[in-house]
Amino acid sequence: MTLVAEPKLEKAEAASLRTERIVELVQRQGALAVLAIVLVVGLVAYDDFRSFDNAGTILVSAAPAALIALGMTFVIITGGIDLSVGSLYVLGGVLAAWASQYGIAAAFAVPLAVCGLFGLVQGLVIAYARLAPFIVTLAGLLGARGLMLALSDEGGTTYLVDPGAFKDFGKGELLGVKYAVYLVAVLFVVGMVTLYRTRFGQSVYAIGGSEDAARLMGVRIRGTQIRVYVLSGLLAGLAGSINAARLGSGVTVLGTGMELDAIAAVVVGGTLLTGGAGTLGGTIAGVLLLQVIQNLINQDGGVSSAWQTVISGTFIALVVVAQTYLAKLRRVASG
Amino acid sequence: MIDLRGRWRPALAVLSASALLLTGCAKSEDDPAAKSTADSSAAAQATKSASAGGSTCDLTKFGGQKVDLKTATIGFSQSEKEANPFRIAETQSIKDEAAKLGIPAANLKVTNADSKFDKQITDVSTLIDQGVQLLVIAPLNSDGWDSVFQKASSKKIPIVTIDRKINAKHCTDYLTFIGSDFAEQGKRAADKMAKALNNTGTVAILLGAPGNNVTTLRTQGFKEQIAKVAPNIKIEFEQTGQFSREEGQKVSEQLLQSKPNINGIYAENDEMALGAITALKGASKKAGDVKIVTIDGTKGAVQGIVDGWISSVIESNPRFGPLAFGTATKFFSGEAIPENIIISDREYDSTNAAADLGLAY
Amino acid sequence: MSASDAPLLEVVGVSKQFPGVRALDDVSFTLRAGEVHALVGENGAGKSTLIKVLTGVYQPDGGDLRHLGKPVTFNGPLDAQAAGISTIYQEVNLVPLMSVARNLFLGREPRNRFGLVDVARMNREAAEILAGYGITSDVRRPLGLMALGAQQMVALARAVMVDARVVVMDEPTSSLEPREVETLFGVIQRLHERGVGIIYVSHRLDELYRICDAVTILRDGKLVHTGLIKDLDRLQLVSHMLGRPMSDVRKAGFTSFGGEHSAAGGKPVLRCADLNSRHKLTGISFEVLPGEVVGLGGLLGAGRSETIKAVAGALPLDSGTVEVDGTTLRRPNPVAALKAGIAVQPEDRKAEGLALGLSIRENIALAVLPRLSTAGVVSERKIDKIVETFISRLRIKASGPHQRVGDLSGGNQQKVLLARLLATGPKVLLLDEPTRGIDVGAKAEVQALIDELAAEGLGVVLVSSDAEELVEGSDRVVVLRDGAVAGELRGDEVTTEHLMNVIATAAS
Amino acid sequence: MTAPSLAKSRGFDAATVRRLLPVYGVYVALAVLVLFNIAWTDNFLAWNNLRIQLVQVTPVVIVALGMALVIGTEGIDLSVGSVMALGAALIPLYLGYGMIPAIALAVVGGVFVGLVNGGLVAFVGLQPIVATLAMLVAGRGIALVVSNGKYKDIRDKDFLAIGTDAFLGVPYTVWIAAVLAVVVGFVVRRTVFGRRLLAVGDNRAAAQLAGVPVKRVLITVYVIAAVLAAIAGVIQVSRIGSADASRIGLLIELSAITAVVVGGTPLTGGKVRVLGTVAGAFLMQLLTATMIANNLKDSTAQMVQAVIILVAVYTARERRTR
Repeated sequence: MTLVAEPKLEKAEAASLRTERIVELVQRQGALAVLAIVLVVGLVAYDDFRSFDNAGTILVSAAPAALIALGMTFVIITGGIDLSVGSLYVLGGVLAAWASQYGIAAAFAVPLAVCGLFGLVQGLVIAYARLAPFIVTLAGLLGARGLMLALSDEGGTTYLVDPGAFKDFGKGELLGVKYAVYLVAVLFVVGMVTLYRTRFGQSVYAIGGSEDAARLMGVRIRGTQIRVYVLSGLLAGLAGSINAARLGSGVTVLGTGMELDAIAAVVVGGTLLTGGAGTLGGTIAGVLLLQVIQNLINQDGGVSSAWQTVISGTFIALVVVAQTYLAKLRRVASG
Repeated sequence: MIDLRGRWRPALAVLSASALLLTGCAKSEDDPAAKSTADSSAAAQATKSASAGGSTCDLTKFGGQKVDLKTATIGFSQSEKEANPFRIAETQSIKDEAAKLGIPAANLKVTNADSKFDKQITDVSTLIDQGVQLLVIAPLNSDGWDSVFQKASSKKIPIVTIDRKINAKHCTDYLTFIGSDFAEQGKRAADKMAKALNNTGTVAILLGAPGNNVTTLRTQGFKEQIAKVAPNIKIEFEQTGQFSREEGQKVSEQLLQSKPNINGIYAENDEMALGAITALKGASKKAGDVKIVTIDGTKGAVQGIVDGWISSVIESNPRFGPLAFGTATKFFSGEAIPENIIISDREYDSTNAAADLGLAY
Repeated sequence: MSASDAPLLEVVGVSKQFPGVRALDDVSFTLRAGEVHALVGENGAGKSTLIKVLTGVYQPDGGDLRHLGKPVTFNGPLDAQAAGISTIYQEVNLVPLMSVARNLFLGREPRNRFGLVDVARMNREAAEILAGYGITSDVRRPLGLMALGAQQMVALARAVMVDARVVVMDEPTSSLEPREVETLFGVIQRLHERGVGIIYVSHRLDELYRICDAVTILRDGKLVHTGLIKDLDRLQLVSHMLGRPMSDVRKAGFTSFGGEHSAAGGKPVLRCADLNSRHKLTGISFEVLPGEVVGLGGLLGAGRSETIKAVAGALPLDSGTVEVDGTTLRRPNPVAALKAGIAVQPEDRKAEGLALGLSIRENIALAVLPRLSTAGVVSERKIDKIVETFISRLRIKASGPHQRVGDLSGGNQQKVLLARLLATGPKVLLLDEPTRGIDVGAKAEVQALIDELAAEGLGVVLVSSDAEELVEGSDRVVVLRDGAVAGELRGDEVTTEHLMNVIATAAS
Repeated sequence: MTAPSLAKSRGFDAATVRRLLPVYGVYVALAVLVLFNIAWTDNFLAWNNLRIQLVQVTPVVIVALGMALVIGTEGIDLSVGSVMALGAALIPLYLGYGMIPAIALAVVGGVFVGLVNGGLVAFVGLQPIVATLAMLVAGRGIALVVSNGKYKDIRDKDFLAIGTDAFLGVPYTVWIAAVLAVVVGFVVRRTVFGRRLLAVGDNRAAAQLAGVPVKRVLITVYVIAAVLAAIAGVIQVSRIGSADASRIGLLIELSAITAVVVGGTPLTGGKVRVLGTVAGAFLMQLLTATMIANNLKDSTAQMVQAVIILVAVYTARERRTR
C-alpha cells in the first residue's frame, strides 16, 4: 500500500507509469494514429487524394456524421446509446427544408426544437421509467421515421429549400471550405469545453463510470441523462439541417444505418461502450477515419460494393480489437 | 492475449475448414436459364421523344469544353447494390458500352452508393475531385443535388442522369435525363389492369420503397389513369413492399387473408410481383385468378406471363449504355441535346411474352 | 462554532416501510456537535436505512428530521450535502475511471472566471489535500488504479473537504489496514476538535471503545439503547445487539473458534511451490495439512488475495506449481483447480462470489452441475437433495430454495456461497475474508463451521483482516509482505502480538 | 395459477398485478391484440390467416430464440440478419450436391460467424455490441461476395417444399420453429449449459470462480445464435424461392431484440424467458399484420409500433424491491 511501500517502489513505479502513459496515449489517440497511417498511404498511392478539393469533400461529407457522433459520444460516455439519431437526422432535414420558407432562423430552429423535444421525451423515459436506452431509442428510431413519413406525405413530397439565406449557408464557403465545416469545428470545441471543463461534463463521466457512486456523490443523475439525450437529439436535428442546406432539399431517403455508423465512429475513437471514458478528439478521428477509408475505396474504384462492406466491417473489428488489447496492456503496465 | 491452445483447437479447425469449404468446391444447381442474354440490338433502348418540345442544350450554351470520350475520364455513380436484375443490367450496360467505345477501364470510374443517399453525394463529389469530364448518374433520389451541381457546374462537367430524373435547371445544372416516364409507366399499367379486369374489380397496390420518386410517380400515374378509364375499379389496399420480393410476398400474404375479394394486384416492380405470385400459390390460388400487372421487364416476370401468373409487364429498360454514351458523343461534337430523352418502353403480355423472353433482362 | 445547545442532527420517531419489511420503526437519534456517535446493530437492524434517511437517499414515511433544531426535509443526497452532511460508505463509492482529483472535487470543482472548471488548480489542490492523508500518488491518474485503502482515503478526504458539520462513516475501516486506520482516527480526532459530529458505524468493538463518545443500538428496526459508550461494557453492548441474555454471550466469547485443531499430520493436502506472478507475487511457497487451518496474514495489498486467486487458478502465473494431495495441477485455471478439489471463496462476495439474480438453489448447485446431470441434462431431484442438505446443515434462513440470493442478508449470502464450495466436496478450502460484512450472529456460525470443517479433515486457508479472527482461527499463520512470504507463526507464536511484530518488522 | 387462488381474488391487488405483469404482460397484450383483430379484422380467425401469421413469424421466432440466449449472457447479437443472409447465400451455391449438404453448409456458415463473434467476445473481451456490429457489416459483405452480389432463384423441388408444404396441415417451417423453441426451452431449463449460461449472464466473475467454463459457454451461445439465424435464413430462402443476400434478414436483429425484451427477458442478463420470447415475436408479428390488414399508412404504422414497444417494455420491466 502506498503509505508503506511508496518509497521503495518509486523507481519501478515511475517506469511502469511511463509505460502506462505511452500505452494510454496510443490507446486514446489510436484512431488518430491509424488515421495518420491511412492518410499517408492515401497520399502516396493516389494522386487525386492529395488535392485540396478532395480534402474539402471529405470534410464536408463528414460534417453531419461528425455532429451525430458528437452527441453520441456524450450519450455513450454516460453508458447509454442512442439509436434514434439516424431517423432524427432525416426528420431534421425534412423540417429544415420545409421551414426554410420562413427564413434561415426558422430553418435552424424548427428541426432543433422538434428533434430536441424528441430527445427530451426519450431522456425522460430513460431517466424516470428506467427502461434500457437501447429499447427506448429503438422505439424512437421507428417513431421519428414515422413522423418524417407523415410530414412528407409518406415520402411522396420532398420540400425544396427556398432560395435565401439558408440555401446560401449551404453553398457558402470561406477560404474554400464550406461554412458547415466551420460550424462543426466550433461545436466540437464547445463540446470539448463542455465535456472536460464543466460540471455537466464531469457528471457525464461520473454517471458512466458508476451510476451508484455518482448518485451518492450528489450528481443529478436524471438531469444529466435527460440532457445528454436532448443534446444528442439537437445535434442530430442540426446535422439534418445543415445537410438540407447543402443538398437544397429535405431528402427523405437518408439516414438508414446512420446510428450504427455513428456508434462505430465513436467506438473506433476509443470511447468505451460501457461508459465512463472517452474523448471527443477520438470521435473526430473516428469519423474522419471512416470517411477517409470510404474515400480511398472510391479512389481505387476497383473494389466491388460487396467487398467494401467486408473491408469496413473487418476494419472496425481490427481497430477495436487493437484498442482492447492496448487497454489490457495498460492495466498490466499499471500493475 | 488470445489463448488458442488445447481444447480450442477444434474450434480453430472448424473455422479454417469452414472458410475453405465456403470458398472452394461450390456446386450450384444447373441453370437452364443461363443461356446467353440476348444482347441483340433489339433489346437496346429506343428513343421515344427526344425533343418533345422542351429546350435543348449544346456545348456553347452549356459553356463546356470539347472532350474526346475515348481518352476522357468518365464517372458513373450507381445508386444501389447490383443485386437485382435492373441494377445489374444497368451497370453492365454502361461498362459494356464504354469498352465497346474503346475507353480504357481505368478511365471509367464506377462508384456504388449502396442505397445510401449521403454516400452517393459524396461519391459524386469524389468523382468530380478526381477530374472526371463526364458524369453519368443513376440517382437514388430526384432532389438534393444542389451541392453536386455547384461543384460540377463550376468545372463545367456535363451530367447525364439515367433512369431517375433530377429536379434541377436544365443546361446549367445538368445536361440531360435519359430514362422512362414513370408516371406514364403507371398509366400504361393502369390501362393493362383495366383491360385485364374488364373495367371492374378490386385492386391492391404493392408500393415501392416509401419516399422514392419512382414509387410516387408510378402510384400517381396508375391511380389517375384508373380513375379516368375504369372508375369501377376500386383500389382497396396500398402497402409498401419495399421493392423487394420478400416484403412483397409478406404483404401479399396478409392482403390475401384480409381482402380475399381482390381481383388484381399492381406491383410497382417485378420483384414484388414475383413475391406476390409465391403468396398466391401459398393461398392455393391458380394462375390467372388474380390479375397481376407489374413494371420492369425482368426475365422472371416475363416468364411469369408465359406461365400465366402475370397479365402484363411494362418494361423499364435498364440498358442505358449506348444511349448515354451516344448522347454524350453528340453533345461533345456540338449537337444540341434535348432536356429529356424519354425512352420507349416495351410491354409484354400473353401475345408476345414467349417470343420476346430473350429481350427481357 | 456557536455554543448553541441545539443538536446538529436529530431524528424523532422516524419510520420507514419497504414492501414486506418495516426497516425503521419509531427510531429517534440525536447527534451533538463534536460527538463521535457509534451506530451499531446486526445486519438488517436498520443502520443502513437510518443512514440513508439522514443523508437524504430515502425519505422517511413518518417522524421528523431536525437540523440545528429546525425541521428539514432532504429530497436527495444533494440537500443533505448542502446542509453539511457528508458520507463515507463501506464500499468505496467513487468513480474508478475518473482521475483522483476529479473524484475528489466532483460537483464542487474550482471554477475560473468563465465558469469553467479550473483543472490546474483542481489538481494542485487535490495533491495538497491528499498529501495530508499520506497519499502522494499522481492525482491525474484514474482512481481505479489506486489501492483500495487509498481509495477509501480519497473518499474520506472528499467527505471532510467541505465544511462538513456531520460526517457519516459506514464501516470505514473494513478495507483499511492498521496504519490507515490510524490515519483515519487522526482525522476523526481533528474533526472532533473542530466540533464536527461523526456518526460511526462499525462491527469492530475495539474501535468503538477507542474513539466513540456515545452509542446507539438498533435491532430489527427498533431503537434498543442509546447513551454514552463508557456506561456500557462490551458484553452489554453485544447482548443488546443480539438480543440474547448476557450469560450466553459471555460463554461464546468474541470469536467462536474453538482453538487448536488436531492436525494429525500426514501428507500435505495442498502444497504451493514458488508461485510467481509479475508485479504481484514472488516465490510464494507454503503447505497445508489435512485438518489444518493456515492463516494468511499481512497488510492489505501484501498479496493475500492474490495468493488465494493464484492457488484457485484465477490469477495467471508466470511460474510455480500447485499440488493437491500429491498431484500437480497441469494447467492452472478455475475449472482444473475445482476438479482437483480446491474450493475458493473470493473476498468480494457480491462481485465475484454469487450470482445475485439467481436462486439459492442455482447458486449452490452451480459448481457441481456436471455431477448432478447425465449427458448434460440436470437432474432436479439430485439438485433438490444436495440443496436441502446444505440449507439445513448451514442453517440458511430463507423463504425457500427458490428465493433470490440478492434478497438474502449478508450472512445468509455468505452461507450460500460456502454451501456451494462444500457441495463440490473439496479437499482444500480457500476462504478470503469469510466474515467480512456479516453480522455478529452469522459470523459466529461461520467461524464455528470453519472449525467443524477442519475437524472433518479439510485443509483450510484463511485470510482475514481481523487480527483476532486470524489468530484464534488458525493453527499456523503465514505472513506475507509485498507479494512474498515474510515469516510464519507456529504454535505458541500464533498471537496478535507476534503477528503485529512480524508485520511491523517486515514492513520496515 | 389455479382456480381456487383466483377465486379468492381479494388478494389480487395492485402489488400482485405489479409482480405478475412482467411475467404475463406480453400474454395480456397478445390477448388484447387478438380480441381487437377478431372484432375488427376480416377473416382473422380463418385458419388460412392464422397459418400465414405462423409462417411469417417463424424467422423472427427462430432468430429471437438465439437472441434470447445471447441476451441471457448479458450480450447482444446484432449480426443475426447478416448471418441469415450468409446462410441464404450459401444455399444456391451448394444445392447442386442436394438439399441436405446445402443446408449443412449454410449451418456451417453460421458456425463460422458464431465462432468469430464468440471469439471476439470471450477471448478478446470485446463488448458484444461492438463485436457483432463489426460482424453485422462484414457478414453481409461476405454473403454478397459469396453470392457474387446477385440473387439466385431456387428450383430444387425438395428444398422449396420446406417452405411450401405442410405436415398435419401445419407448414414444415412452423414445425421447425416449434421444435427449435422446445429444444431451446429445454436447454435453458434442464441442461447444465442452460444453468451455466444464466450464471454467466448474472455474474461472470462469480461463474468463473465457481468453475464454469465461461469462455466456452459464451462461444457456444454465439454459435447457437448464429446457427439459428442461418437456419432462419435457409427457411426464408425456401419460402421466397430465391436467395437474395442483400435483402434477407435486413433489420431482423431489431425485431428479434424487441421480441425478446417485450417477452420479459431483461437486457441485463441472468434470465431467459423462452415462451415469453415466442409470445413477444407473435405480438410484433400480429401488430404488423393488424396494421397491414387495416391498410394503415406506413407512417402511422411505425409510430404506433414505437408506442407499443415502449408500453410493452415498460410493463415487462423488472421491479426490484429493495
